[in-house]
Amino acid sequence: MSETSVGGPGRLTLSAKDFKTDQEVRWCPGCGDYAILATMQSFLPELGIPKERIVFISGIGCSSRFPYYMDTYGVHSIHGRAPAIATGLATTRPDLSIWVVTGDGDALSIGGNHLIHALRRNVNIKILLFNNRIYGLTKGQYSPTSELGKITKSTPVGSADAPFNPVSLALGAEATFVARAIDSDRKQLATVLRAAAEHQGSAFVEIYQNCNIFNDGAFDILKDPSSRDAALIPLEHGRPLTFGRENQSAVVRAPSGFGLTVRPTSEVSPDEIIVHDETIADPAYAFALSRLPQADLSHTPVGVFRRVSRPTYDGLVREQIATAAADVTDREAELAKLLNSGDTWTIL
Amino acid sequence: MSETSVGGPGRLTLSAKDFKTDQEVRWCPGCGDYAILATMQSFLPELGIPKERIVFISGIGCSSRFPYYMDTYGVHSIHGRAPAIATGLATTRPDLSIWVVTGDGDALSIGGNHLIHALRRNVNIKILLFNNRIYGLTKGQYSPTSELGKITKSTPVGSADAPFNPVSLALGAEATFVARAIDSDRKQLATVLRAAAEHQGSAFVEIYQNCNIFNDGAFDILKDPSSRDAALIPLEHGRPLTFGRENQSAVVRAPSGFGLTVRPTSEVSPDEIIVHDETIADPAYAFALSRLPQADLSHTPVGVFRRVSRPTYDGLVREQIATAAADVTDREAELAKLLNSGDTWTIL
Amino acid sequence: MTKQVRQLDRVVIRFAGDSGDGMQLTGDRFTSETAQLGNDISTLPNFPAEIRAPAGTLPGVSSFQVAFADYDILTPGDAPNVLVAMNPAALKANLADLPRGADIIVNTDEFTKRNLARVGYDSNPLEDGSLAGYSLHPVPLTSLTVNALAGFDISKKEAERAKNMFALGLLCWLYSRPHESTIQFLRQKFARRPEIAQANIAAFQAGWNFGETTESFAVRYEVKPAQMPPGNYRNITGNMALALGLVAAGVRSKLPVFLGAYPITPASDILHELSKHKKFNVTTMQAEDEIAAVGAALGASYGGALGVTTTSGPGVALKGETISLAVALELPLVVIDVQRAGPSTGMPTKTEQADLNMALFGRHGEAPAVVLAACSPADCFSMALEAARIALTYRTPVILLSDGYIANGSEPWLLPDIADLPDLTVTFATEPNGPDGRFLPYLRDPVTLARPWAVPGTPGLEHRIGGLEKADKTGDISYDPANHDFMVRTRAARIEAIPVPDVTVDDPDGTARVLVLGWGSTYGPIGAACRALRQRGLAVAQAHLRHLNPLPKNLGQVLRAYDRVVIPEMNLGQLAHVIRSRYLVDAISYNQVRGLPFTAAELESMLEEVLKNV
Amino acid sequence: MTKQVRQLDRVVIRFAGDSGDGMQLTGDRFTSETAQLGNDISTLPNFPAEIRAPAGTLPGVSSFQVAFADYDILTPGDAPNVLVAMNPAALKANLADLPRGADIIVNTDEFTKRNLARVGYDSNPLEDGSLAGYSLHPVPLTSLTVNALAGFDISKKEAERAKNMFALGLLCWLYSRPHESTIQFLRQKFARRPEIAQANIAAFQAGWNFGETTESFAVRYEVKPAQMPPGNYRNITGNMALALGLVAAGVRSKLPVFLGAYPITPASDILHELSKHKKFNVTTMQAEDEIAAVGAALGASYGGALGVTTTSGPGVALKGETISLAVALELPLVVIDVQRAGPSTGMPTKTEQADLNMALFGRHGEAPAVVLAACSPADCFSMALEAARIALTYRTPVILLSDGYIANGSEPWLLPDIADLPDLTVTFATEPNGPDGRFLPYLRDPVTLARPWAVPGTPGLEHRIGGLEKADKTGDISYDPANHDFMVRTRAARIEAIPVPDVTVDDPDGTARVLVLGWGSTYGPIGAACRALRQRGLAVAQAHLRHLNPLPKNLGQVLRAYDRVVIPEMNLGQLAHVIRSRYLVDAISYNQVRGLPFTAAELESMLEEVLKNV
Ligand SMILES: Cc1ncc(C[n+]2csc(CCOP(=O)(O)OP(=O)(O)O)c2C)c(N)n1
Ligand SMILES: Cc1ncc(C[n+]2csc(CCOP(=O)(O)OP(=O)(O)O)c2C)c(N)n1
Ligand code: SF4
Ligand code: SF4
Ligand SMILES: [Mg+2]
Ligand SMILES: [Mg+2]
Repeated sequence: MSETSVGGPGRLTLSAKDFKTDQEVRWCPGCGDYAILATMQSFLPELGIPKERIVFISGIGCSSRFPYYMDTYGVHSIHGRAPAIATGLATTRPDLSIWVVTGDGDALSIGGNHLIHALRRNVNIKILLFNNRIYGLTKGQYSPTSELGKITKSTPVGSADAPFNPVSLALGAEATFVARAIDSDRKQLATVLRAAAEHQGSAFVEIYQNCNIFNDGAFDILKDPSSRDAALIPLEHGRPLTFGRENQSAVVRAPSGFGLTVRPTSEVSPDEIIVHDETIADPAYAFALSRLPQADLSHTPVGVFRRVSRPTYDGLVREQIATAAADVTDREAELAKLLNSGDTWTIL
Repeated sequence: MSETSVGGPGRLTLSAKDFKTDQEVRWCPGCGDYAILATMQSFLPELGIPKERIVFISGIGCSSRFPYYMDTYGVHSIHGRAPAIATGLATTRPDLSIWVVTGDGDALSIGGNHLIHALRRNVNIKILLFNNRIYGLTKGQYSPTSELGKITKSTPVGSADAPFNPVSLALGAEATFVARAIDSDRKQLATVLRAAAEHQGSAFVEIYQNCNIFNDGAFDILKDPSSRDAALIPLEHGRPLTFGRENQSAVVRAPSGFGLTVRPTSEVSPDEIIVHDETIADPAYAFALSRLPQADLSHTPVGVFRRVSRPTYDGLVREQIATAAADVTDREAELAKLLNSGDTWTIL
Repeated sequence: MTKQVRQLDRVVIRFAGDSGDGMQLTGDRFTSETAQLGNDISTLPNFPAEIRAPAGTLPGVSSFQVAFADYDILTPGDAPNVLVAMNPAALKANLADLPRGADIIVNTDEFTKRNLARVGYDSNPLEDGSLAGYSLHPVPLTSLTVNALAGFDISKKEAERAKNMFALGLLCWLYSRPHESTIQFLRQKFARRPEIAQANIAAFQAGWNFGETTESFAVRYEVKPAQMPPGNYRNITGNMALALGLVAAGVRSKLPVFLGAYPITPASDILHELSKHKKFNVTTMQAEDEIAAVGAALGASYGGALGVTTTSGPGVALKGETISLAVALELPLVVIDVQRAGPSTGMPTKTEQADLNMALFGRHGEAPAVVLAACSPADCFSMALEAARIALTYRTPVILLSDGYIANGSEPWLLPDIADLPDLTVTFATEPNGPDGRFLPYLRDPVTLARPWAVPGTPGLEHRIGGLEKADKTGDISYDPANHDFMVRTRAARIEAIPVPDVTVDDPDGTARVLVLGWGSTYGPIGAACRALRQRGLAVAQAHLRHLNPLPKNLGQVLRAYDRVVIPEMNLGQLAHVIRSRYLVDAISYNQVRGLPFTAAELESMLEEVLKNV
Repeated sequence: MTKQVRQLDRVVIRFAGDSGDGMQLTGDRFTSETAQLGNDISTLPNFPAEIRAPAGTLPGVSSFQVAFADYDILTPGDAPNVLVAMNPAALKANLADLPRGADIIVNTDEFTKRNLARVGYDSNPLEDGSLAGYSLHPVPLTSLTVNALAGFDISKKEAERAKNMFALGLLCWLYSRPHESTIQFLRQKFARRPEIAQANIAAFQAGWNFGETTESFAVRYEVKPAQMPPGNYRNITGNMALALGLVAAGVRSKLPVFLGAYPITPASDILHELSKHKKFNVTTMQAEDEIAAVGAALGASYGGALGVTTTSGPGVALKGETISLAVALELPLVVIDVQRAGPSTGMPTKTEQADLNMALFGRHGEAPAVVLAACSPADCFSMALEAARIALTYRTPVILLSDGYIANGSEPWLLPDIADLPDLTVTFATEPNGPDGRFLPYLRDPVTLARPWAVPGTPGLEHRIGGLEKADKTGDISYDPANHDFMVRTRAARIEAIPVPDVTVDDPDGTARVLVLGWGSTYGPIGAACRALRQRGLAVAQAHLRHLNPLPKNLGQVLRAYDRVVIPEMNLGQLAHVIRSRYLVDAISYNQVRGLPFTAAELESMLEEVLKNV
């Protein structure tokens, strides 16, 4: 591995190619996962982190095959448990850049508990949830993000449970970094990945991902040139929340006084328009934003919802250890002292 | 069981005594669980539901001994799984009134996943989370609601993970009914239980409960006559959010424009004061409310945060079954038809 | 008809192609036609691993094997007589299984340089002589199909897709299968796109006509109907049979059925199938995970439903704690484990029998559960009913083992008369059973040793149960040492005492000195191997277990009647371990753990060795 | 000293009182004093069930038993010679365990009508003659204490609370124990409330003086120091020893230790203890559940730490799927199961050995793990090191079984020299090991059959691992049937091949015809029973297993050398099952599942029966 630096000390000349493995990529042709993989591979070099210090940990699902295709360290673990495994690794290994790749079933169904706890702990891991609103790998059952009434193999007359809103759930779980991106918009995805990588603590990124086999077109409204501009609300820190081809729509407070809503820009006064601020300490704003999308996904914000700073679990734990270990020079001697502590006696 | 009706047809003359069992109550003397038990026993008769149609299902923990003391049907199940068990029961038995009793460890630690899924599904169960911010039964480890830095048996130099805010988490999980009560305020607790019982769907009630052995006084600020008025924000539907002995404090929008904050009533104009509305469809308001409490629990809203109507999982599922079964008269004949469907052939 | 017709007693055909080539459908249709004809059948699909691989690759190959015969057969056959290979990958992936002399029908259109290179063929096997030992039939299936459909108003891609129907038509001609039902099937399947239906039918007929006219096929075959018990039949897979068995259990018990499940290969199809049968008061819940699935099922059982959960190995591993609760609560619960290759994620699409240990022993504490195993696709129906019967009668969790082989494999199933199915009616407790009108939730039925099933809603029987140790009879929490010992032994004894049918031995002339003991899906291959040996004049006895806990009471006696006991298993000897311990019989454990069923041939030669040495 | 002093070789004292009476502390202090004196000791606390019961009730009784002797002893004793009963509940709960003639010291102040009625005494047992067979010492402990503390500036309640120290003083006098360290201990414990410290010391001394002066105690006893190997000792519980053993494993391997745990009785104390030792680079994480706990531990192991998880039965049931992943990943992982009575929640504070089956077999697929068991409190230290050694050397999950009995019981522990502890240094992979500079994550060490441990951060060794079946050497995903068979067998063989020490047999004169085989915490009672038999001239051999998978290579030979093998277990025969299967030895399984350790006496009489019949 070349350690020659470019553009400054500590920078490596890695390229997307360096992150490709010799394994044949085995997603269905046309799967949105390809785009995410390509974006990741071309984005990673800019972090300047050597390959050996990057780890991808996944659960089980189509999305969770991701680590096999990244020439870094990687674990394709078991269904739903990647955040827990990553937490153990992150706590003991601060020198690593740790990415969890998971699916809507993996993260929100079987793995829901580990996800919310990782977020509340603010463990220094980046969690990428590939949300295709379906179980891909097991061939098409509905998932906790599938819309109510969804007809799938396991719900022939429609599902009966309302979906999670992953962004709302993450915010309710005290997440410090929450973002959303779309598989096909590589530039915006890279921007979000960059912000996630820079964040100290858990970064939660929901990535809308097309499963062209079992849930094709789930996000077409956000991709189709004819609809996307009216549907997507791009979030940019410090910029007023207007959107549409001619910025003809604006996000303003809801008439009830609570939450947010969309109004024609022409009908509101400029100072009514919300100016996006990722850094507000109170998650109430980000939460309100998360409720904007309609059932058909129109008015879907993409970008970083929230990015605030809070001590990380692993950081605090390591600090405790460092403090305690500070004046231990000879661990064996210290161990002898420990074993000999308490009431001891001697037999001669 | 007497079926004599009082006060109207279908009402039963049951009293608190009818709900007591012959089991000796085995909580530590002084435990907040006693008050909750007493309130429940005296509140239940007013529902007019015969004892045999009431079921308490709990996990494991001090709080989870609750069912043993209620002369109804009851299951003291395993750690964290009560919402799942209750979901199976509720889905098949619409005639029952099903209450889940759980603790902060049971519901939010090991049982976190089942909790959030029950809430999103809006299963018709009432979930009472006895939050003492500690693991009582296992003798004093910190819980997911313990404050950061908490010193306990398992965290001798302080815990390193930020707690959940159970109300925020429930709202993030799409809960339709969310409330908070305090063990010692029997009247307010009964009010909340009443509203929960009346709610169609999952009702989530966080009950602050004193563990006088391992976390004594955790909620004293909300109970002590000298501090409680300034700390508690009673929620009443349709009433402005002022509080304090002389209503000297008021809840208003935060200056940032997002979230809520507390200001002296005298310094704000009356129409700035938020009027509590449990029924707002957008959970953003209830979420903002949930963020009011400070680390020391001052500015803690108690009462019903949110109460909105949404189809229940079990209701929809039963509807699907009823529709499908509507014209089945002879199930055996129907079964014969089913077995004989598809490509069949006959050997003579 | 100008072609010669030859009679055969058995044929094994394997259709192989890319995942997108419709091989499963082709195989299914051929099976259906064959079934109509009265042959005995056995099928085995073989899916690619869990992700759709890129077209034309080895991991993307999907195949379907069907054996049919004029006698009753036990397996889909070890080695195909005919391979239909839709592309080079299909040829390469399957060639090793073919005996010399087998027929190979290949789609020459797909044997392009690029496709050959893709799977590592340096030269074209159709031309380099490497297939000299086989009877090769090169057919340009794609172009013939496209040509045949020239007049249709469909796209080229759509025309190409019909090539599997061309192949089916050819095979139907070759083996003299009827084709009415396929035509009808295609009409139905494409009801909303009649032009596609017509095209497929045309392709099918073109394939048939091609057989009739081409020189490539000189002979045509016939397989006479088998002698099978009279009645109505359908072809059925194990997963389908499990689902129907559970529906039947609901009907025969008059209880609602509640399935709590979390999708997992190869069990998901049971969930899919059951979700279609709501009219039978069958509720299916796709839970958030396996723990919730079994928890919800247990909750439903508590409420008076037949609670069921279906899963595979990793799921059972997660359900152990809740099954242990069910043992303590003594409530009915059916847990179906469609085993797949482990450990961990293993090979999800491949079969194995390595969860027996977990089913028997995989819980903390002394937590005995009933363990059953189905032995063939159709047997899954009976065993689902049997699992429900035991769970309901004895109020206990029952773990029913199936595996990937019988889950997806199929065989003809003699449709039962509903009235002949076991009556599973249960009696809920309605009255206090104790002194002073008290209700004692752990007062046992003297015969079944089951405790009363008092469901919520029953006035006067309010009671509390839980996972803490319970006092005998009252069910109150008890830490009394003697009570615990008593309860532990009682829970074990009540399972051990459940009457299960004696195991029967197939030892035709009673002269065998070697007994082959099996369980689960090895039934077919073991049976076929024993038959083959007997046909060669070698005596061997076969016994097969469907009840693994408790074991049949006569089993010890059966085992001791033979000089040698051989136990073939698709694991490292899990049943053998139990048998050795229990009966101190020095059983030989024969194991292959390849994710594939045993072949009859390998068992035959293994047994032959054993026979030599007794 | 005017009183007579009598020499004893062994004494068993049980302190019993209400949960709030400080019996554990009293017992601990007495034990400490006794240890200082050089007696061999064995202790056994007995806590109330999981919730603090109301004062004065039977379920609220807490007791602490200590045996001490002038020879090496193996158990805390079957039956106390002395019972200290602080209230009627304590008397009632413990009386049945006392042999006739035992001394009973009761706190008469608590024998009020109300208290007697509360536990169902119709009349006062101190007066109704029902204790005639015992040597009763009625002492108004509370009032004597309050009187003695009259001059102190403390509340009455605080004065009453010191009654346990009065009792301790009395017992220390009675058995001639030194008391300096208790005084020092009290000073330290109440450093921030010196008046309380003084009061407790005064109460202690008042108790001592009471013994010296009262007529109630005519005799004083002495127990001479035991002949124990020279060295430094401390008294240690099993849980403490496990924690220290894990710390030592970290030091001796120079690796960080990562404990992922979720609290559960009786394992929580390991978490509590380890959380104090951060200075040794020990990280403890209280995870959200058991699955996360083992997952995090495995993640830490992947990163190059010694990953450990501690739990009890219900927790292991939940961890099975992840342990199965660890089997596939071939990474070090130590899983400690402090067993408690099951099934389900069972009796959390009571001991049992019923998780052996789950440890051996409780995973899906063929998922072999190493299984060890500690046999006494102090042995827990060595076994924690042994578990770490095997896990680190062979890169495998190791399940170490302890139980509630040894977890909370204590015995003197000869403190080891750090340098004598095993060297656990590991070598991480740093270089490619394959052709062309490739790294092959599943290329095994020819000796250990372990794969390389290449931790993230190592340049050039980037690789991916997972739970899907892996190709030999490369670790790539493989669905190849032969590879799967090979890998399944290799995983089994590599565990089976781990060298473990031969089992040693204690058969003093080599004439025994009966062997008692045990594992885990039954070591003490079995050993005591064997000794007792030998003292009566009966020959019996004892062997004890600390390695349960793989089993010692000489075990078969050992077993076959005896006419009869008896296996006592606190379960329904789980080890016996394995032994019978593996060696076809008709071992007798002797079982009691009462949540309590065996008594030596019951084993002695059981063995005597067996000896009669060989
Ligand atoms: C314990 C366990 N349960 C179930 C499964 C089966 N399973 C594998 S992936 C999956 C869900 C996949 O959905 P998702 O997480 O959305 O990923 P996708 O395939 O859509 O990318 C399921 C149910 C499993 N492997 N392990
Ligand atoms: C599977 C499992 N893990 C752990 C435990 C041990 N345990 C019992 S209750 C409990 C937590 C209790 O805390 P909480 O839910 O807050 O209830 P509380 O006792 O405070 O009312 C734990 C860890 C268990 N019984 N089962
Ligand atoms: S099934 Fe869907 S998610 Fe999975 S690889 Fe195929 S297209 Fe992608
Ligand atoms: S430990 Fe705490 S929560 Fe548990 S019973 Fe005692 S006071 Fe109540
Ligand atoms: Mg998905
Ligand atoms: Mg709690």
